[in-house]
Amino acid sequence: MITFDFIVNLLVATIRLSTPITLAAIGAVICERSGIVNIAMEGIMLIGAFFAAIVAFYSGNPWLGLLAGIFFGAIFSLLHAFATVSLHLDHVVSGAVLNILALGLTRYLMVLIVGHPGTSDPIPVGLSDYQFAIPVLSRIPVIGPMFFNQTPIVYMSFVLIILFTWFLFKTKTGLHIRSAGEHPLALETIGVSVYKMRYLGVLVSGMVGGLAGAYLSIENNVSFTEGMTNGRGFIAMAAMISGGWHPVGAFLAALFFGFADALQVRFQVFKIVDLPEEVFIIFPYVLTVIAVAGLVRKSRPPKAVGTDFMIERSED
Amino acid sequence: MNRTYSTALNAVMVVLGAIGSILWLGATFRSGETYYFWGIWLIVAAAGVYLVRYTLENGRDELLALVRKSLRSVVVPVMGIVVAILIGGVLMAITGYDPIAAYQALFYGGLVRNWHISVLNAAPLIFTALSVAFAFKAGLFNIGAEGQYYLGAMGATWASLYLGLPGIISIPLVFIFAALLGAAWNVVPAFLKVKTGAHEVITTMMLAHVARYLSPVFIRANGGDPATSLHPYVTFEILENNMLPSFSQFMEHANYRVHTGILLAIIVALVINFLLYKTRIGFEIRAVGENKDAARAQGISVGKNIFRALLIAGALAALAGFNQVNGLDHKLFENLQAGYGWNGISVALLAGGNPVGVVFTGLLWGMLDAGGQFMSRTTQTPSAIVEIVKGIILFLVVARYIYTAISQWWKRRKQKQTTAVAAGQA
Amino acid sequence: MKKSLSMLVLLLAAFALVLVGCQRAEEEQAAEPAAAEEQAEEAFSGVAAMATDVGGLGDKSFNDGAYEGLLRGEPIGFEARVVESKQQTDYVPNLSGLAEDGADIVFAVGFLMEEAVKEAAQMNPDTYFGGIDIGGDPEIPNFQGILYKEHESGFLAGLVAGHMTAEFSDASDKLNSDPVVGVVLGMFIPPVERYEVGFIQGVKYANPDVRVLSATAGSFTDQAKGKEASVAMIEQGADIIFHAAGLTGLGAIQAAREEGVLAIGVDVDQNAVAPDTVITSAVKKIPESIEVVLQSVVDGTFEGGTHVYGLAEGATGISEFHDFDSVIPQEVKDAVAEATELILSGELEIATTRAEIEDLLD
Amino acid sequence: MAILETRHIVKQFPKVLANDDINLTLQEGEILCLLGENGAGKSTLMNVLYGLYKPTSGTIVLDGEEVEFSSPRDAIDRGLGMVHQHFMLVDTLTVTENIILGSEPGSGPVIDYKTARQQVKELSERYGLQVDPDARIMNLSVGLQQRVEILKALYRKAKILILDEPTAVLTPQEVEELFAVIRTLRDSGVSIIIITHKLEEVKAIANRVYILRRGRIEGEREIADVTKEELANLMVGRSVVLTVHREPHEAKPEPVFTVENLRVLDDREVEAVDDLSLTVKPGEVVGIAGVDGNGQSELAEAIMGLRPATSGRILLRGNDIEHLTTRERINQRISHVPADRQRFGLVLPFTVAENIAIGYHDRAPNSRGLVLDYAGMEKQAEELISSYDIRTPGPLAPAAHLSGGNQQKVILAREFSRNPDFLLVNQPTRGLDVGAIEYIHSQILRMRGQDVGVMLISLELEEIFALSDRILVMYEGQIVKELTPAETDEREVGFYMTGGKERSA
Repeated sequence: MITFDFIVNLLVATIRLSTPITLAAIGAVICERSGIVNIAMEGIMLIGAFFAAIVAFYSGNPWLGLLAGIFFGAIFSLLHAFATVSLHLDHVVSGAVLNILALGLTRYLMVLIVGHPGTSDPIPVGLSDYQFAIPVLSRIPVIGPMFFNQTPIVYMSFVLIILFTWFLFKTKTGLHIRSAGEHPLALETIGVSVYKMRYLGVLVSGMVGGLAGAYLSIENNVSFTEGMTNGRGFIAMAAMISGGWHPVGAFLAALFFGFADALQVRFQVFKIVDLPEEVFIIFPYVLTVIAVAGLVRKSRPPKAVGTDFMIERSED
Repeated sequence: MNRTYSTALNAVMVVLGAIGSILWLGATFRSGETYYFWGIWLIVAAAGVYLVRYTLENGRDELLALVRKSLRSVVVPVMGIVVAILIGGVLMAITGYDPIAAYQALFYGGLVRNWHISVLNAAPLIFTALSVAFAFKAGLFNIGAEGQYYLGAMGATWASLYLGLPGIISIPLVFIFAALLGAAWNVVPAFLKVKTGAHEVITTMMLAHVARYLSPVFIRANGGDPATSLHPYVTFEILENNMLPSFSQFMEHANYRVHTGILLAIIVALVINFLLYKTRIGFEIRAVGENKDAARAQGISVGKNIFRALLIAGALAALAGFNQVNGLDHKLFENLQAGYGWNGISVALLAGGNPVGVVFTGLLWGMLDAGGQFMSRTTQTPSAIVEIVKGIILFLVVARYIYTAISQWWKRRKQKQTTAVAAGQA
Repeated sequence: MKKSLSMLVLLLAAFALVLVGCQRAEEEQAAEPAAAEEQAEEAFSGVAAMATDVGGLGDKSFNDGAYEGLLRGEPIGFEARVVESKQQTDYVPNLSGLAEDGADIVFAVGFLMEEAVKEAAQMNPDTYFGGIDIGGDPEIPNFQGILYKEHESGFLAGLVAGHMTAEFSDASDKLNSDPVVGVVLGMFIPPVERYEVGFIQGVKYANPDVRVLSATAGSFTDQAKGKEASVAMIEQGADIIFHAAGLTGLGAIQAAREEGVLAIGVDVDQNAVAPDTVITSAVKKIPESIEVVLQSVVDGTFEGGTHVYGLAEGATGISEFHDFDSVIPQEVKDAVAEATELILSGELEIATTRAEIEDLLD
Repeated sequence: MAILETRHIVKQFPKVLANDDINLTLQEGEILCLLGENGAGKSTLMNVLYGLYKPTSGTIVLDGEEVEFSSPRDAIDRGLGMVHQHFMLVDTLTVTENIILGSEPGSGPVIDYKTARQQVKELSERYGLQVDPDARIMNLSVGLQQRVEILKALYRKAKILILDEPTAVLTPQEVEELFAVIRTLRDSGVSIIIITHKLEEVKAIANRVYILRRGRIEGEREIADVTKEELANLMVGRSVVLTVHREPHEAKPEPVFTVENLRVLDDREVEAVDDLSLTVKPGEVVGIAGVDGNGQSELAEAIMGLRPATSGRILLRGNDIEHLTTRERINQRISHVPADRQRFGLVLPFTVAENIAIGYHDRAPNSRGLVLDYAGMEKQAEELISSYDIRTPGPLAPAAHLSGGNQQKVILAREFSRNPDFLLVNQPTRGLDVGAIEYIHSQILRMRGQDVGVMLISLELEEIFALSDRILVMYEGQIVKELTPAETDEREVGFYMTGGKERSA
């Protein structure tokens, strides 16, 4: 039963399932590197997924949908930035609130815009219709179908991983963002605004989170469904931590979770062992816990992550 | 003044308050009859007695100070609620619904017509919120209360199916068993937190998913009455003796569904409040929550208290499950979306982590839910609006920093002016 | 403690205030039902209401179906009202509330509401109640339980699938040579089980050698998971994917569309979702059955007990083939017709639970 | 001519008036000292100059023209550089990255690390400030970290260099090196402002000095014609005893506390305490002198059971306590005044009463059985508040609302009132003003007088000499030398602190 094709299919499925997690995770990496905890990822993804589907449906153009997803993801994340950076609200609290808000908002807007709750009408053209194989490379055995015969957002995710790594560790702004997360005052004292950097970090995570949502609603599928993110935002947090706050690490962790999920579905299909479905379904979640437990010790969070930063303060 | 007085007044207050809240919470408008206002007036009376006693003991100025203090403590929440309701109204207006009618229905439904539903909704929320709030005090975020809720529900069901002792013994045993299971469910996160530093937000969240998918398995294992079309998606009904008494058993006309779980919730809230602020354990937990380095330097074991906090939190969330099974459903459904765990987070945040505050925010949330249902039923307004209003309330209340920020900014402006003047003269 | 106690005083004050405001509302509300009653007499006009289960509207399944049924009542003088339940505690108040607010008939939708609707019916003896996917009770004359033989629909769908994947795999270029089909489930609940079991039996009835793959997504709203399940089956050579997974199933159909295989919809005719992929749908005509009930209310012929809607009542079965009408060979259509006969005549027993199907198969 | 001048600078914080009508001038190429106690408003003033705070009113004049700094950026661009008391360095980054942070070379968004490294090398050579450009800050000694800070300023072409308490964490040798550097900088045309509360340094390095008190300028003096005593009086506003008077006290012969061959690892799993042994007798103060980061904190943590020892024994009254938990050790009557009072000493949101109770919160008068006894707690707190004269609104005020000195007094009250046999005091006066220092020193000596064995860890040699009966010099996790204050001086101690070997050897 474990044929070569099976392996390849499994790996392709891994990519398919991990892409939204990867995107959300690398977004979270940038955000936390700047010092802001972002557990609002779940909500941001939901918002992104919603607007991507809506715009794609009414414009008939999935690319516009894609932009909408990114745009509204960013807008929503600005709420988080405003609450945490400007209002000095506890990061976790703000994130939790935004997740709740996103659920209510999408449901209400469904009723208003689509006319009924539940799921939006299928979009005419989905991004999956733009799948394309990169000539030569896609012929490479296993690697080819995994990385070089994919759909747009998947390709984007690959590019973004590299881009973000380069951005964080090779550019000036990247250096500033990292400093904002490690020792904000040091950054402020050489004349770079910590507020700006943190807003930037949250904003980036919002855009990528929106993209992750868009992937769910207009690339992997063709319509928005309430609560379709289904906890992926939180798995992304786990991926970020297990990945040691590094884009590449986060990507690998996300791959791992995607792999676990792909595997459990196939176990079900094969009925390899006769267990209740639920046992298979929980498999990835259990693995997540194990992974976090195993890897977290090696990974060190940015020193100042989750801490508030205020300039005007009197001594003592 | 002399102690006998004060204790006597205390007794009066407690009695009035107890009777009052029983009447109030058990009240129903379905059968026309009402204990509701009686309950409220009794509680108000109790509060009055309290204030009298307080004045006799500490004098008038102290009383005024107290009133001022408590006013300050409620002004932010109340402001937040009012503003949120206004925003929600505007939203409804611009999206073509009648806010006045909607809100009238909301409050009428939540506070009068379906008050008993508000109470039913509140009970489990209070338990899960207590769980989250308690963990907060130790600096932990028990985001996975939902999972512990499922564990508690399963444990309560299992025990209640087979434990045939007289209720007075049996119910407490079930109560404890459920609590223990919930606590056990948090052993892993606690252990990982202490040993590897794995963040509880992730571990408890993941385990919540696990628990949710375990419940159907459990239900099928204890699968119920083939006569119903539900079979086997609900367990057998639990034994009579394990059901929490409902108010109707000692109050005629009380709604037969309103059970004493809410009183249990309030008692537990008071116990938790006592535990946190009046006992050594609470002291250590709060110390760890506020500054674990200092706590450690004074010989308070951080790991031990993380365990305590997470396990107690797990037990509290599990009690919500106990409350639903033994109080309301008397069996465990394959519940597609209980959500008490998630909503408990909002309730806890809204109460600022104060166990007693949780009782009120829990009732508020339950009221909004029940009222929201009534609203959408009678005015055909989508109940999602209630979710949004809730979200805004939460944001405005937890972001009380908004108000402090504003006031600080205001002060600074004033000071600038004054000092500028001063400098000008100099 | 002090703080919170005085907080209590203030909160109560607030409550009390609101109440005063509500008293007036109370009377208004009270007046309403009476009015409705009177109107109920002459040239029929009444209120038909429903309460969804926690799934809520937009499930593209029984909740939506029931609502459509209510709307069909408008021509015969019914005003449709709907309330979406948020949690189990809402069921009873919503149902009896709708009754008290003057509904002539109230539908409870979804098996989770069984107990609630029976309670509500007993509390409001002069209002009619209907329960979708809920068994009736002879004790309660004003309550009609409405069950569907989803397994029949599933069976016929399975029959088509079984034949197509095996004998007629060359009828469409979207079919492959290996005799494998798949079924994606949302969560494992009663109607879903009946669909699955019926489908499996249908497939085996058509051709015992066909393998039926099955997987559960664990959610009715996670399209990505539905898609993945269906892809995994397609990888195993499945060329027809049936789903009983509500919104999750949309993902399954999407997967079939992308991978160039065929799919079978559920509950309602889902051909519109992907006309080039959905050959037919195992339907459950909730709207029609609700229409029947509403009519009986108008005629005053409403009766309690359990009403099981199946092929005989034209409430179950498979939808038309749309563009695939030409693709599906006559033999298959005949087989369907024949099986239908056998089912109607009772000669063909269809399993309703996994336990039964296992016995049946070996 | 005056390169920098402030006119009527006023800085008002929500709570305090930190600067009140400050007028000062800085001449080109001079070394100016700003002398004042902690909280006198020195740092605030400098942060105003540096554009970190906006002045409530008043103006800054640079090269004869009025300037307004909206952010440090402007200040930097106008040639101001600042070395903060708490270094503004990102530990996880390299020296190079820290130096170029905010003014990175390279066109476009990308950093040109090659050039950066080159520039850093040149710079450090030009000013004789040797430091490895690729080292990570977390692996550098404090002295080197300070060099990086200075290089940071020079890299930005600072014409005016502000140093905030630059010597606080340095050994005498390092101080002299620093002064040498400062002089060379001055000679190369940089004007320098040094903020300090140490009179010797003012005498040693400054050309001119301003004295600040309670946010106002108390006076300006040419170094040539001012005495230490005068400066002290100006600074504190009253005449001060510069060294606490310490009457001789005979220590008991039998040691109360002993450490034998102790080995402890630090967070990086490196051996921080290396086969260390020492004894403390009842009624003596043993001073542990050493440069920060030579294992003092690890030693302290090991003694308190906050960090496991890999080997060795810790004896209290002759019996081994190494295996005991922190709580058990506290119950054995060890008291500990931690170095970082806000992080390890207090739970800031807790009330003074609670902070005094913590640690002994499990016994009378703080609790009865499992239940806390707030009445008892407050009663005890009130007594200690008066006997240690802690300035607080009352026992129920949050510790966070107290000044640094009073916070430290709360800790002393807590630890000293538990009449310990052994007392571990770690940098008890860090960042406190003269008044508080005097008081705390006298309290420590009072404990000594009560035959308590006191172990004093301090980075301030003044303090070591003021209090110790014996001085143990700690270097790289070992006691490299034992000295008696009477027979040695700061120079010798400093020599061993920096790894110097016995001349005879």
